[in-house]
Amino acid sequence: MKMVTAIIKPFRLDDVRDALSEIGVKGMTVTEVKGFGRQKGHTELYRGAEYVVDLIPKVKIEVAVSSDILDQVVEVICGAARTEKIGDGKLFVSDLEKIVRIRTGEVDDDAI
Amino acid sequence: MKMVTAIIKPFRLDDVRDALSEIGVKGMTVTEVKGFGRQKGHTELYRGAEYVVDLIPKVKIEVAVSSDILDQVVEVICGAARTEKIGDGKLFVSDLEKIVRIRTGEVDDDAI
Amino acid sequence: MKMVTAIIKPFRLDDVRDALSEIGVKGMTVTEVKGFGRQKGHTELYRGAEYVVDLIPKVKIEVAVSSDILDQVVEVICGAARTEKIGDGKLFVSDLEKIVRIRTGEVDDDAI
Amino acid sequence: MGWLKSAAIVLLSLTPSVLWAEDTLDKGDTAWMLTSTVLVLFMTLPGLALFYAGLVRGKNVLTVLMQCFAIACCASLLWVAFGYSLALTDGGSMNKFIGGTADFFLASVTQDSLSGTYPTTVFVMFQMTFAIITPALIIGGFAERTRFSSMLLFSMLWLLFVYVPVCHWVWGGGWLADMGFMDFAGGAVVHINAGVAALVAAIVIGKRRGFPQQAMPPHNLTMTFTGACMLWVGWFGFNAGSALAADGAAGMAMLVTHLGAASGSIAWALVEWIRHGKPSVLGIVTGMVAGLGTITPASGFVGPMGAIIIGLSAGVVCYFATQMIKQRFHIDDSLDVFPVHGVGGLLGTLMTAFFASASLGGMGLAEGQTMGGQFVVQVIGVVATFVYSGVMSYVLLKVSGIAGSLRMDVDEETEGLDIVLHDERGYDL
Amino acid sequence: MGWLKSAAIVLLSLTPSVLWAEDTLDKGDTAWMLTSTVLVLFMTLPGLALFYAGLVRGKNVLTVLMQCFAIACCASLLWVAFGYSLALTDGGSMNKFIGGTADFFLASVTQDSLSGTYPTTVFVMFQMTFAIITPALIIGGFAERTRFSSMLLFSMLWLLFVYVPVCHWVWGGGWLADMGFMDFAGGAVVHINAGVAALVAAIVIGKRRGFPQQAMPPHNLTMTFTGACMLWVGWFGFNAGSALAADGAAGMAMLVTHLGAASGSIAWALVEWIRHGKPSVLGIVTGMVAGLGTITPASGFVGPMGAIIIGLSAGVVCYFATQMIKQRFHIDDSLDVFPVHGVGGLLGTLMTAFFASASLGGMGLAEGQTMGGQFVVQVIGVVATFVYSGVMSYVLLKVSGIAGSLRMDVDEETEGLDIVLHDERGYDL
Amino acid sequence: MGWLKSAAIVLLSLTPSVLWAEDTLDKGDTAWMLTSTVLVLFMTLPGLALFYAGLVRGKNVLTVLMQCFAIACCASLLWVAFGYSLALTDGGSMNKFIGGTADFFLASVTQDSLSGTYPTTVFVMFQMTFAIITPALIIGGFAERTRFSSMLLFSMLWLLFVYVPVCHWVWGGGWLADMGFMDFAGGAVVHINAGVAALVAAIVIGKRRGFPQQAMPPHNLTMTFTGACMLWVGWFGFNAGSALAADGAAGMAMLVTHLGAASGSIAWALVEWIRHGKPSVLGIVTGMVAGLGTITPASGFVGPMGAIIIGLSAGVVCYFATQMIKQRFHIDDSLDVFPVHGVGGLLGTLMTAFFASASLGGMGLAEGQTMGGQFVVQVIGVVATFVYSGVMSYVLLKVSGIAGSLRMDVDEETEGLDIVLHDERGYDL
Ligand SMILES: Nc1ncnc2c1ncn2[C@@H]1O[C@H](COP(=O)(O)OP(=O)(O)O)[C@@H](O)[C@H]1O
Ligand SMILES: Nc1ncnc2c1ncn2[C@@H]1O[C@H](COP(=O)(O)OP(=O)(O)O)[C@@H](O)[C@H]1O
Ligand SMILES: Nc1ncnc2c1ncn2[C@@H]1O[C@H](COP(=O)(O)OP(=O)(O)O)[C@@H](O)[C@H]1O
Repeated sequence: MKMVTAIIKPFRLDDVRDALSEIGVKGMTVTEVKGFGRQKGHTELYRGAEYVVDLIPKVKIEVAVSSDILDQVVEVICGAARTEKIGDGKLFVSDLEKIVRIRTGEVDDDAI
Repeated sequence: MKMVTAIIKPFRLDDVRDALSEIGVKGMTVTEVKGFGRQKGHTELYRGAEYVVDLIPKVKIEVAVSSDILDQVVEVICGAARTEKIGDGKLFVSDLEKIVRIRTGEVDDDAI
Repeated sequence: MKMVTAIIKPFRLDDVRDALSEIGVKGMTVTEVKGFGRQKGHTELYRGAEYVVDLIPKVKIEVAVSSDILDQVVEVICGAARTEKIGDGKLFVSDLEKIVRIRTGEVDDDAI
Repeated sequence: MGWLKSAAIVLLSLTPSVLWAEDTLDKGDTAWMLTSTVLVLFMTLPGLALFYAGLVRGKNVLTVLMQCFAIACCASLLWVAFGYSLALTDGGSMNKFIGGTADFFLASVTQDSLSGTYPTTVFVMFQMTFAIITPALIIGGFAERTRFSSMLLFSMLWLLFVYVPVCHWVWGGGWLADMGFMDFAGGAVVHINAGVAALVAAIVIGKRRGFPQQAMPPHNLTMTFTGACMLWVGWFGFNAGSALAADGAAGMAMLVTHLGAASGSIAWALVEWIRHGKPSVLGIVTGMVAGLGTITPASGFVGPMGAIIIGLSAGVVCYFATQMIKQRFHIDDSLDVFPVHGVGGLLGTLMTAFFASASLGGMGLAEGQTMGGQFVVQVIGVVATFVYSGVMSYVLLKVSGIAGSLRMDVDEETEGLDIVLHDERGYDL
Repeated sequence: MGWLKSAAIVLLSLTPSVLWAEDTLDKGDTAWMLTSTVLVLFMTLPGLALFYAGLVRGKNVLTVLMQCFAIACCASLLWVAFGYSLALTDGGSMNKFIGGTADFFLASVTQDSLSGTYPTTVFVMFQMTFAIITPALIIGGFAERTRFSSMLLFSMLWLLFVYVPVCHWVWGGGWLADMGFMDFAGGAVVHINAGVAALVAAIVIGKRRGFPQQAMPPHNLTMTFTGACMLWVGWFGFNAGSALAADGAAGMAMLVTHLGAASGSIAWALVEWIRHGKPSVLGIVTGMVAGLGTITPASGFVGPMGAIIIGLSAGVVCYFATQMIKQRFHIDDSLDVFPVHGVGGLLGTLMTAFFASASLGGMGLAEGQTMGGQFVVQVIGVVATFVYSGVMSYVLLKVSGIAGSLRMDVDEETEGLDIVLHDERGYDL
Repeated sequence: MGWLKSAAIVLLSLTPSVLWAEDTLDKGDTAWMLTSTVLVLFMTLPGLALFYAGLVRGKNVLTVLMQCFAIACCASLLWVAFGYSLALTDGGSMNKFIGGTADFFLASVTQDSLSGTYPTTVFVMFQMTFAIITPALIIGGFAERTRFSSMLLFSMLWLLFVYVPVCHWVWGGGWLADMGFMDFAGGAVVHINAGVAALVAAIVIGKRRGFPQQAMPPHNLTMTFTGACMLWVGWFGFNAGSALAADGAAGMAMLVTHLGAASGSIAWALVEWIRHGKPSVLGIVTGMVAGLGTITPASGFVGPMGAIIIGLSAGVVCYFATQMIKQRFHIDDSLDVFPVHGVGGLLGTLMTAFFASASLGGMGLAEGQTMGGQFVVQVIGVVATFVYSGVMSYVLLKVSGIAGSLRMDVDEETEGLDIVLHDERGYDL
């Protein structure tokens, strides 16, 4: 089982969720984060005091998947999140050793 | 060393924390997240404009543990978080290669 | 490739970011979290109702790095985040199997 | 509601043709009464609503706003339909207990009707704002756990069967007015009345899930602060408006009201500072409300030094009352309505007997009355209001609970009432 | 703006030396008009600004506040420079259509000038607050997507070329005043006028990206609630101030205004309760605004029972109008300005013909006028305002769009206008 | 505080029996003065408190609210005890410098005492609201780093030893009044006075940790906006109330106050637009406050066109003053009290010399006085206020720091003062 973690532009969240639903992935966890990278932030100005904001609002989605659909999931997320402008974000894949559904105690692939 | 990540219902946080304290786990990191899954969200209605909210407030807890108490920790978290209603959440276990306590520079099991 | 995750004191974020920039690490993702550990929280009091807050505001930074600069990154983060007072936080290293830059589809080290 | 004056008005209204013959409109008085009406409405909407709403958890903020607003709307119609007539017009042979029915739906009120020196429409409106805020005060007792529909039913029954009669007894020429009971702007009619009802409701409806082990910190103290300040400025309409004229009595009422608020604030903050080591924002504004509630019955009768003493007492006494209700009796009067308004109103009503005396800098007791004598009258008025409000509130709560439970389910309470009751969320920042 | 009175004032002002000879300052009236001016300004700043700003998404909150504020400032100067003179002074041979130019820059207004029983400076200020709120109301139609500079240009053109003439027709002795058109405090001049302009602007500027599929929930309903309550209390200045005196007419206007608000709220909430199973905070406060907008033209003419009927109608009719604009016509009038203010103003202006009649509890129609006759006059006034505002708003939008696009780019809209237009963020909690 | 009038009142009060013989209560004036008092209190609570609190970081929001509130309470008692008597009653042989002690604790004030045409209680209250807002303005200079207890001590000492004497010099018949110094509603007494004290305090207490490298953006501009609007509407009480009557002078004061605010806003926003490419919400509301501070001393003396010129100057001058203090001098006057209030008050006080002249549309200088002559008087008044406030503030800060440090520790500053000083948090959304 793998954990797919993607940092995306917030307004793409709905598209990504819909795309994942279409391929049958029905669960995910979403976190509001701030990203720092190549994408330029903006400047704020308060009574002449300038303030460069380079932490840009992003959304992190975490999807636990069974290994066999990993590639499809990665592809779908990237497709739905891509705007082709700087700051589209990153996707990370890491290994999961165990998954438990807390309600039932089911584990691993059954728990997804 | 393992990282145990659990997505739980927010109002169970105190119970989980207390349960972990009891078995001697005294550290964790908590994040407010939103979850999407089987559990139904709610509908909001503003002057007739309907808005289905299916991102449900959840809390993510991350606990780094040494491998030997992993099973106990998983059990305790699941026990304390379980309400047996849909949406109780998931628990993930992944491997940690290194842990550092920033203050002292201690590493791995000493750093937990 | 590795994922370096550090929980630090919020007011050290700028220092850490600057230190990372200096060694050429230009990307990271930041999340506001709350930490529970050895560090004491504070008490709040509302019309005589006392309320002990032991979830302390922390910042989580996540930096994906190629394995060769891992040690340097760990060192730099710890150095910049350290105040030598309780609550400086923890740093975790875990393995990443894949990284994708969503905009271009580049993968792994190219995607960082 | 200038005790003597309004009693006089009611008496006079029995034989209008003769006694009101020389009544004329005074535009200065009218201007001030119009303004005071605006100020007292402002106290409830948005003042009290914000004061209360900031104190609950974020998931219930809208419920509180909704309760205040819906009560204001329904109470307005009920007041025009029945309340005004029953509270403030002559009840004939029943006048000791209740007013008349002749002015149901304001039947005899025209644009030209006068009540003393200003239009009767303004009198109706000014008094309406008191009929709005009193039931709105009560909701603090059962916040965060009560069903909207049952709450609204209870509030309207309470307005009609508790507020209206007590208002008549004191300001409508009823038996307490006859006895010379002194309650300038509502220590008994408004504050004791609402405070006792809130206490009874808190007990009947029961504690919030998790009380008192689990912390339920205010979700937005800046909102509470804003509401508190609005209460302060609006209260000038409440008390100085109750002089029913733009004159020296109004001026003195404004001054003592202000001093009551300032002293109450300082006293509460000082007690906190001494007992806990730090004064708090919530503490100081609560002290202000206590000071204001306490000076209210006295505001047309006492002088500046009396006001300061009353205010300081309010801050200290209401502070300890709050601790006691919560920590000794474990009653979940969520927003401390009883210890602040009920106890404050009681304290102020009793202290009025002394500080109204010219010998203590007041405007003077009725001719021939002594402090002791007046104190007895004040005790009677307080006890009557306590008992009547307590018993009737209990009965009306039971009645309101018949159709549907007053109390939300545990799961609904956990989810938060804004979503459950109104399909809305307060914030989406 | 007491229809008969202000018509009278204008007529009289033609021959001041003779007819005003006995004019004297009444300090009670002056006190109330000063207060009313404060209240109406309070309606816009911060009332309307907060009401609107809470309804947009957090990334656009400052844009809304900025629009209201900048309009208030610019409109004030424009009013003093040209607006007042063109709207409310005698236009000589053109008087049917527009006022005169003699009072540009208040040329003849001194500290001692009187308008009836209070200073002309106060008349200028009181009327200015109406000239401020009317263009500010319009911005709700095109919120969250409009360029600041073009918006401001449009607003000022609109003030001069739409508000000022319509104001003159109705309150400045123009052709509608001559016909006996009844609009006490601005059903046509303010609410229909602004509502129609907002509708046209919403259509011309186009929908927000994502409307109507994507949800755009209010970011802060507590802010909207606060603003709504400020509108309510401020509206007493708007309507009761329009009596231009502290007298029985003001008292009755205050009473009916209040009842209109309360009834509108209850009606809207009830419709929601029946149709959706739950009443909502946004619903009840929207009903209040609808009730207030609807009672406005009638507020000096009808009695309490008429006000309740008008308010209840407002709640129901405006509710369904809101649904229709959004769901049937898919027009993105973002904050529902047309269905609430436009439709409300229309409804109230028409209902005035009936409920002003003494037979229905009103203050009476002009001598010799029948309900039917008055209804025809009201229809003419409504249609004239509709057509004039509609056509002119369209033209002025096109003119304002010439220099730069009225509409923000898609990317700017996505990022949020606060950052893009003002380099600021509303919250950094 | 109508310069001529209040000087007259003070003079007259020396021989009340004779000269006040024909004084009678005017209810219209009384109504307006009661209302004005409410408005000026509203400026501080919640107006100024919210305006300031929105500008600090979220972890310090309650500290600011607490400071404003606690100052208001303590200043009220201090005013009644000593301040009023020392500032506004006759000081006998010392009258050039300070008032008398006979009215300590309002010893001679009764319900029937009159000050001109309205009750003395109202005069005491109205003036008290000025004594509240002036020290509250100062806290903006040292926000986010100052210990509560020392701050409160300083504020009260400052009230007694700086505000009260300066108030006496200008409005209490002191030496500046004798010279014919013109300060209608507090350009020197309130704004210069507070501005200079804030500057001195900012320097003495030192910069916030991280200033100016680290950004400290406002945590809630919607709160600041709300407070700003409340200041605007409340300021009508401040300035038009200072006419001490509901008459043409009040009307003109209201008009010019409004135009000052609107012009100041537009000017500041335009400068930003030109220099930075974008106007901002914080900019436009700051311009408004600058415009209001600047028109204040002039508000009873100038005409509408003078007010516009004064307002526009205020926006431009205060903008550049703000830049200079921050960027050139690196002084951490956290909320820009000196450049906005100090510089604005200075500018307005000086400009009054010219625009008060009838030749420039003003109400006229004193008989026989020239613009040049008046300008010299104004300069003297300004310099005196500057020097006195500067020196005394420095001394009092040192005195206040003796008991405990004025300044918080670095760690406390980092954690946030709300938790450290008050055991509370502003938000828990
Ligand atoms: N090395 C990294 N580790 C973790 N997150 C990163 C890293 N680099 C970038 N990110 C995240 O990805 C987001 C987008 O990166 P950026 O460099 O701006 O553009 P792009 O994804 O188009 O290359 C950043 O805002 C940040 O949240
Ligand atoms: N595949 C997944 N990856 C990551 N998080 C998930 C996944 N599926 C569910 N979750 C998280 O678990 C929460 C609960 O899941 P849900 O399906 O609603 O109920 P249950 O846990 O009872 O099966 C979700 O709200 C989401 O936060
Ligand atoms: N076992 C753990 N798993 C995850 N996070 C932890 C763990 N222990 C501590 N933390 C995080 O590190 C932070 C600091 O830990 P703490 O024990 O207070 O001090 P120190 O880092 O100095 O030992 C905590 O607030 C928490 O966020």
